[in-house]
Amino acid sequence: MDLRFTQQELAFQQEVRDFLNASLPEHICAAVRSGAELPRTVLQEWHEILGRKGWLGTTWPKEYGGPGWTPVERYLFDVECNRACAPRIVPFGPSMLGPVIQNFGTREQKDSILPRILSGEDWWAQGYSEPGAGSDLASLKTRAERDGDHYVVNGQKTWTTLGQHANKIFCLVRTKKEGKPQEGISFLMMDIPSQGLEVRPIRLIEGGYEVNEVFLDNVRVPVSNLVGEENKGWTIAKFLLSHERTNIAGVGISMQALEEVKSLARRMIRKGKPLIEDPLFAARIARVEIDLEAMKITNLRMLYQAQKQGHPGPETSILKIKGTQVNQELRDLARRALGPVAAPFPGTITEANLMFGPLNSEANAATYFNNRKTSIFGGSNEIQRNILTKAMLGL
Amino acid sequence: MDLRFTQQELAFQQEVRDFLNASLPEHICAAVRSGAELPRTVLQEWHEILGRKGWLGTTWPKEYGGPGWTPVERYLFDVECNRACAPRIVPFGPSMLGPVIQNFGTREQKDSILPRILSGEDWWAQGYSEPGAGSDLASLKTRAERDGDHYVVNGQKTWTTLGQHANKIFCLVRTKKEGKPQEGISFLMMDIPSQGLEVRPIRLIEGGYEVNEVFLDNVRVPVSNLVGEENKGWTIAKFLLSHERTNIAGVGISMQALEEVKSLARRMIRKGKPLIEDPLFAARIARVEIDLEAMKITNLRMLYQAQKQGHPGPETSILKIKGTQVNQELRDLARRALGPVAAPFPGTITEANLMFGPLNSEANAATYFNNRKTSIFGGSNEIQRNILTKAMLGL
Amino acid sequence: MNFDMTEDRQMLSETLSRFLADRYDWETRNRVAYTAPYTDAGRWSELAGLGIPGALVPEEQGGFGGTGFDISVVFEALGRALCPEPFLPTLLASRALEAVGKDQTGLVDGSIRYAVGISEIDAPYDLAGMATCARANGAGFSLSGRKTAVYGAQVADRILIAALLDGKPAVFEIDPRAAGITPYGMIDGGGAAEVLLDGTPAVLLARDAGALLNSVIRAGRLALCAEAVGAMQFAYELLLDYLKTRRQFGVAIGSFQALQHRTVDLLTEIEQARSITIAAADALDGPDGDLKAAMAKNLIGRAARLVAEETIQMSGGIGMTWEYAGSHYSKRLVMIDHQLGDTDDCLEEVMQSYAA
Amino acid sequence: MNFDMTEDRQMLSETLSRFLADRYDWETRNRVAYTAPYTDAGRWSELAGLGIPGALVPEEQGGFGGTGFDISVVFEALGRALCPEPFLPTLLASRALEAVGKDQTGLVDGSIRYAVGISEIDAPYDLAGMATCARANGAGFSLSGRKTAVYGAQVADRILIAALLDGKPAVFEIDPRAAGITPYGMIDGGGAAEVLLDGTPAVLLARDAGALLNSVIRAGRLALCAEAVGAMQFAYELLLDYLKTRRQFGVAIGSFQALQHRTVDLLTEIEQARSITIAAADALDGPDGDLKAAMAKNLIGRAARLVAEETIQMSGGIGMTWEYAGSHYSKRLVMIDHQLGDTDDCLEEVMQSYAA
Repeated sequence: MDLRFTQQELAFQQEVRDFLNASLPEHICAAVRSGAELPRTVLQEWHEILGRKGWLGTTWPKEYGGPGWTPVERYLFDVECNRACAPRIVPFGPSMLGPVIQNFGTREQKDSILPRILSGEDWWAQGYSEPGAGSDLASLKTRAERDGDHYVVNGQKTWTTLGQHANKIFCLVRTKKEGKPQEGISFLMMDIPSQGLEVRPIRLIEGGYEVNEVFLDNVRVPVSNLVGEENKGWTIAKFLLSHERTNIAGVGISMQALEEVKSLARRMIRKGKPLIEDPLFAARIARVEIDLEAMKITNLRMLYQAQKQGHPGPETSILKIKGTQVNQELRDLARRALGPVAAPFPGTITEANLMFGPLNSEANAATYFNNRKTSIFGGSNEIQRNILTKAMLGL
Repeated sequence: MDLRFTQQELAFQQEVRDFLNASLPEHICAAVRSGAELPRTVLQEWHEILGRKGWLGTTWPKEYGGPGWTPVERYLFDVECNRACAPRIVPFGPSMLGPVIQNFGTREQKDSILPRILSGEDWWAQGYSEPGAGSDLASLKTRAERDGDHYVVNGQKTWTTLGQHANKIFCLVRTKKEGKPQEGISFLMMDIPSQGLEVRPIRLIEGGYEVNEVFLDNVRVPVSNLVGEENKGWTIAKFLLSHERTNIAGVGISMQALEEVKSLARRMIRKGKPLIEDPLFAARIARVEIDLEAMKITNLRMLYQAQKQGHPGPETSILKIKGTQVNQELRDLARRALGPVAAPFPGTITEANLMFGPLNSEANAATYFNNRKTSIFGGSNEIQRNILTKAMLGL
Repeated sequence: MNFDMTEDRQMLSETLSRFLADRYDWETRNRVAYTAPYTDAGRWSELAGLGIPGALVPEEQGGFGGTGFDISVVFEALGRALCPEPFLPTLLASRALEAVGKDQTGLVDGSIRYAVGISEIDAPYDLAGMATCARANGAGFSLSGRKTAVYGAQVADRILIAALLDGKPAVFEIDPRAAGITPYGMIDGGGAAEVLLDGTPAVLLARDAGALLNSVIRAGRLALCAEAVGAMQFAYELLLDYLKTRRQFGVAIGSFQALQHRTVDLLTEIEQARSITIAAADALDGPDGDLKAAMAKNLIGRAARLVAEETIQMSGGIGMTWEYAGSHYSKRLVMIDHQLGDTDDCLEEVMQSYAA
Repeated sequence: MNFDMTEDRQMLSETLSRFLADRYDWETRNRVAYTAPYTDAGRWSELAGLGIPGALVPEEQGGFGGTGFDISVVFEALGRALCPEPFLPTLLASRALEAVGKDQTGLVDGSIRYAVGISEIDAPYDLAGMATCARANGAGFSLSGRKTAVYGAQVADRILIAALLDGKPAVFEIDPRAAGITPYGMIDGGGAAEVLLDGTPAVLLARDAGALLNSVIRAGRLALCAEAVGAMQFAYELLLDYLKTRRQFGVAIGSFQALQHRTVDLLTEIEQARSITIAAADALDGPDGDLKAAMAKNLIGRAARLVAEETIQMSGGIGMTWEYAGSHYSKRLVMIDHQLGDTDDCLEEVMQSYAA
């Protein structure tokens, strides 16, 4: 039993820190720290910085131009980036499509698609969920019918994160109606724009736009855009589900959020004393800090298991559940700490910095509301509990 | 909207208080307050005191010798008794069988059974649950087969509260195998002792004995002991389930428990100050006090509805759920307040009063464990949630 | 004991609910809630015409209500419709004006809008930490300091300000045009402003006004609790509807027992919230008024957050969208805790009653 | 990074578990747990022969362990079997003796039993509130005061006592025969005693022993956490078995989704408890030792209560019975919070680290 990282891992951690110190622009940090939505330009700039360093495809083996990191190195990279307030890598190209192409793509697909992901040239979106099929992918209805060298695609996708910025999208579509619902699903790539494809933003609870609906009306897609075999898309979907879960707990994000809460609670005054000295508020912080401290170890234990077994097990669903609980609790505290100062709708204060600038916390309530998504999207916590029931309890 | 009781109700409340002042013996109070199991003699003594006053059959109309109280009066009586640390009335005769006989019994049954309940002469037990059918009464297996003027009963009952003290028991038994499981159940009364009937105590988690198994091996029961029609026992079971729920929340018991917790927290010292001044402990008390304060009103609101409608609705399940939560939380606090002093197994301290006498709280841990039953027995909180789902959500 | 509403209050409730349904549809609500000046002048007048501000004012002051149950009936209906009109500042002002015996004709007929500034950034919930202070200034006074999140101040004709005078809290009236007003919309809808006072001329309404301000605050807390009860009830009904109609894995998601039991727990907490609000309304101007209001605001803070978060979660992605009414109910339910004393603050007030 | 046990510790764990399975069956356990003197002398010797006390003692002191992970391996196995033998006092004593460099041969070979008295009724978890005090008495010292819930004191050959000397906590050794010992069984099994000191002669082991006592307490906390992890894991397995086999309404009750999701939440908390215990074991004698032990004991207090209560609830009536092993696990899991600092106390220690 040894919780220390190896010398090599520590050296790697230092290398990441040095890189972030040198290469993460201050204006990007500041944008992340503000809690506001990040414009495409900021995300793109960061992608390109990582791309130049060769660190955008964090899970990619060296043969495809990736860094060839171990799971622990990926974990360290993720945590350090979060702690440094780097933007999260938009995962659809680098972390999702990349590995799919590497494992299921043709030679031509590998050659044409992978380099453009690594360079940050292509911005991919994901078309999985549908209005009638959120967590229940087997029931999806978007259909692709063969017409010569093309598929003709009709249907609707939803919850397409940052789709408004994308020039490419990969979708799960139904190519066969008969048989079990999981059979007859295929994995198809499309261009944006395409004739008949329309991306409409969905406004979220706090007022921001980060997810979209995608309408598909007789969109013609070359058959060469199929990944893997026709009707075998379910295999790819399952591969993705179990593929990249090293950062599923969001430990680094929560560590950063905890620091922000503490810092806020030291500055806010209640009854003549810093809020952090209020025993009920301090108790709230302490409880979540303890949960986070435990979760760090839980995360490392599962990483260690995954490294030994070669793949993460269903128990990583625990990380999703607890990770979102800890994160949401921290967002709750940041909002709560502000008291009445949390009230303003971001952007409606006309005299900038006069009012809430010094507290630098205008977005805390919005962030709290926005982060309610984390326990819903990407497989809701209820779905995670179902997975765990099935896999670990044998029920 | 008016939360005040009527003049008449207040006068009634005063009458109950006066009665309790005058007639509840100090040694009985003390026994209740100690938290220890009450011996049969104590319960019997209290039953007889109430019987003499005519207040044992609290739900009984005057025509059967009851006090003819309104639901509000019954509520006030229950709360005052709890507050005064009177023993709870063992309900199986006075609150359960009595109303059943009044509604479903023959003239002969009314004449022979009711007076002996009111006088405290008969001590009834209930045989509902079976090892394979706890909350799921429809699946019960104990069978009664007709043989001339008798039924011959075979099977096993369990969770028979205070059955070790009883001289009578009423049971649900299966008299027909065909048809729906709810059909074919009958309501049968038996004597204790009877040939072939054995009562075996079950030891509970904290070490006490208050429930029993009842084994029935060819017990012969006269057909005249059937209540209502053969195969119509389900109707009686449902009647009982919805009959007496005015005190289901245990408001008086929780009010008393709250006072005890506060008093304990004033006497226990932590870090040089009374425990009640520890902000985390005080916060625990305050939260449950607020919940109890709300529950008092919730209880009155439902009482008011029941009085208007003539019967309580399924929403009273809320009282069971919240009532047990509040009660269990208070028991948790009483145990918690003691710190290491909670450790001893009641009865194992040989030098009486030397150690824990002054704190008068030796049984607090045992009471906490024992009270975990309240959310399980009498229709578990899960069953209550199912009832509410069905009745109020229409799901 | 009687848990039925009086006929008068029942009529008031129905009148207000009908008006909100007819004249304050969801589109109107969202426009007003999220667009400056966060009130609709025409509908405000209509509401005044229906007597809604008047229901918050006692008869002796020109109204026809003003008791705890009048307040709770009005705010429960407002909460159910998630109405963003600034009735909370109206109520706060009315309580203050009542205490000093000032004429409330303009408040009752809706022609004069009031706001009340009590909170400060570093003393949001306690009078003792207040830094804004008054200085005698010839015939009148001048105020200096900053009041934060002053609800309705963006459209107020007059603002009542709590400020220290000789070390004790006092209440003043100012003309907003003489102060620095920075208006903004609130994340859950409706408007507020920061009020900057820098030698702002003021009229003294009440000296040594600790008790007066407590009476203002506890009435405000009651109103917020009642508003939350109305909003929770509606959010719960929306959720039920969603559970019954939304299908997943081939069945209505309401058939999943895990969701059923969580829904029952919401129902339980909503009923408890309703009960404690009744207790606070009943006790409003009695000896337990402050205590019961603090109890109610604490329970509401816990219940409303639970209802807000669980209805989002159980409504899946839909609950996260602006388009779905439920998301706005969730926002309001959470943000109510940021007004006039939060869960912890109110709990601490209850804990203080334990001090021997 | 390596989360595998060393081969030595794995062997220790297996040896102990096998012994407990073979020689400490459930009937034996219940007899020893609930019958004075709450230890089985023969089996205690056998356990000593297996080297269990020795695993808690560093090599320099005659043992072959004594690190955080040695402690956690031993107590997790004890917890899994719910073994009531007094290893906690053995550990506490060993930490104290180690600090003062005293010979531990008798402790390691099981021939001398120790107990440690720190808690008092009015100062159960804090050294500062201690009232027991020492008076110099010619060559030696005499102690007066009362120590409460001294685990294992009912069979101890020697008792170490924390008492004030010149206003600072110090550690003494006494002969139990010279003190008033009132032994009793504990509600969750095992024995303890009240120790009454009235001029009891004592040998001084350490002056100014605040740091020493903290080291004793944090090792004890770690042991209790590990014990709880073992007990939670077994209680969870019992529950799973129950959910799979018990039928209601015609199906296994484990098919009810509400119970499934609650069971997953238990699993989550147990894994978290295991993790924080690993963190505390790792940190035991480092700079964060006290903090991590307090964190662990807080999380364990929350998780263990949840597991205890939920396993009772989900096992229905069976979980309430003495006959069912699960009920004894629930009792132990709840009562661990009453030893060496409870949930709130440990949380407050973590909160103190926030003071600027």
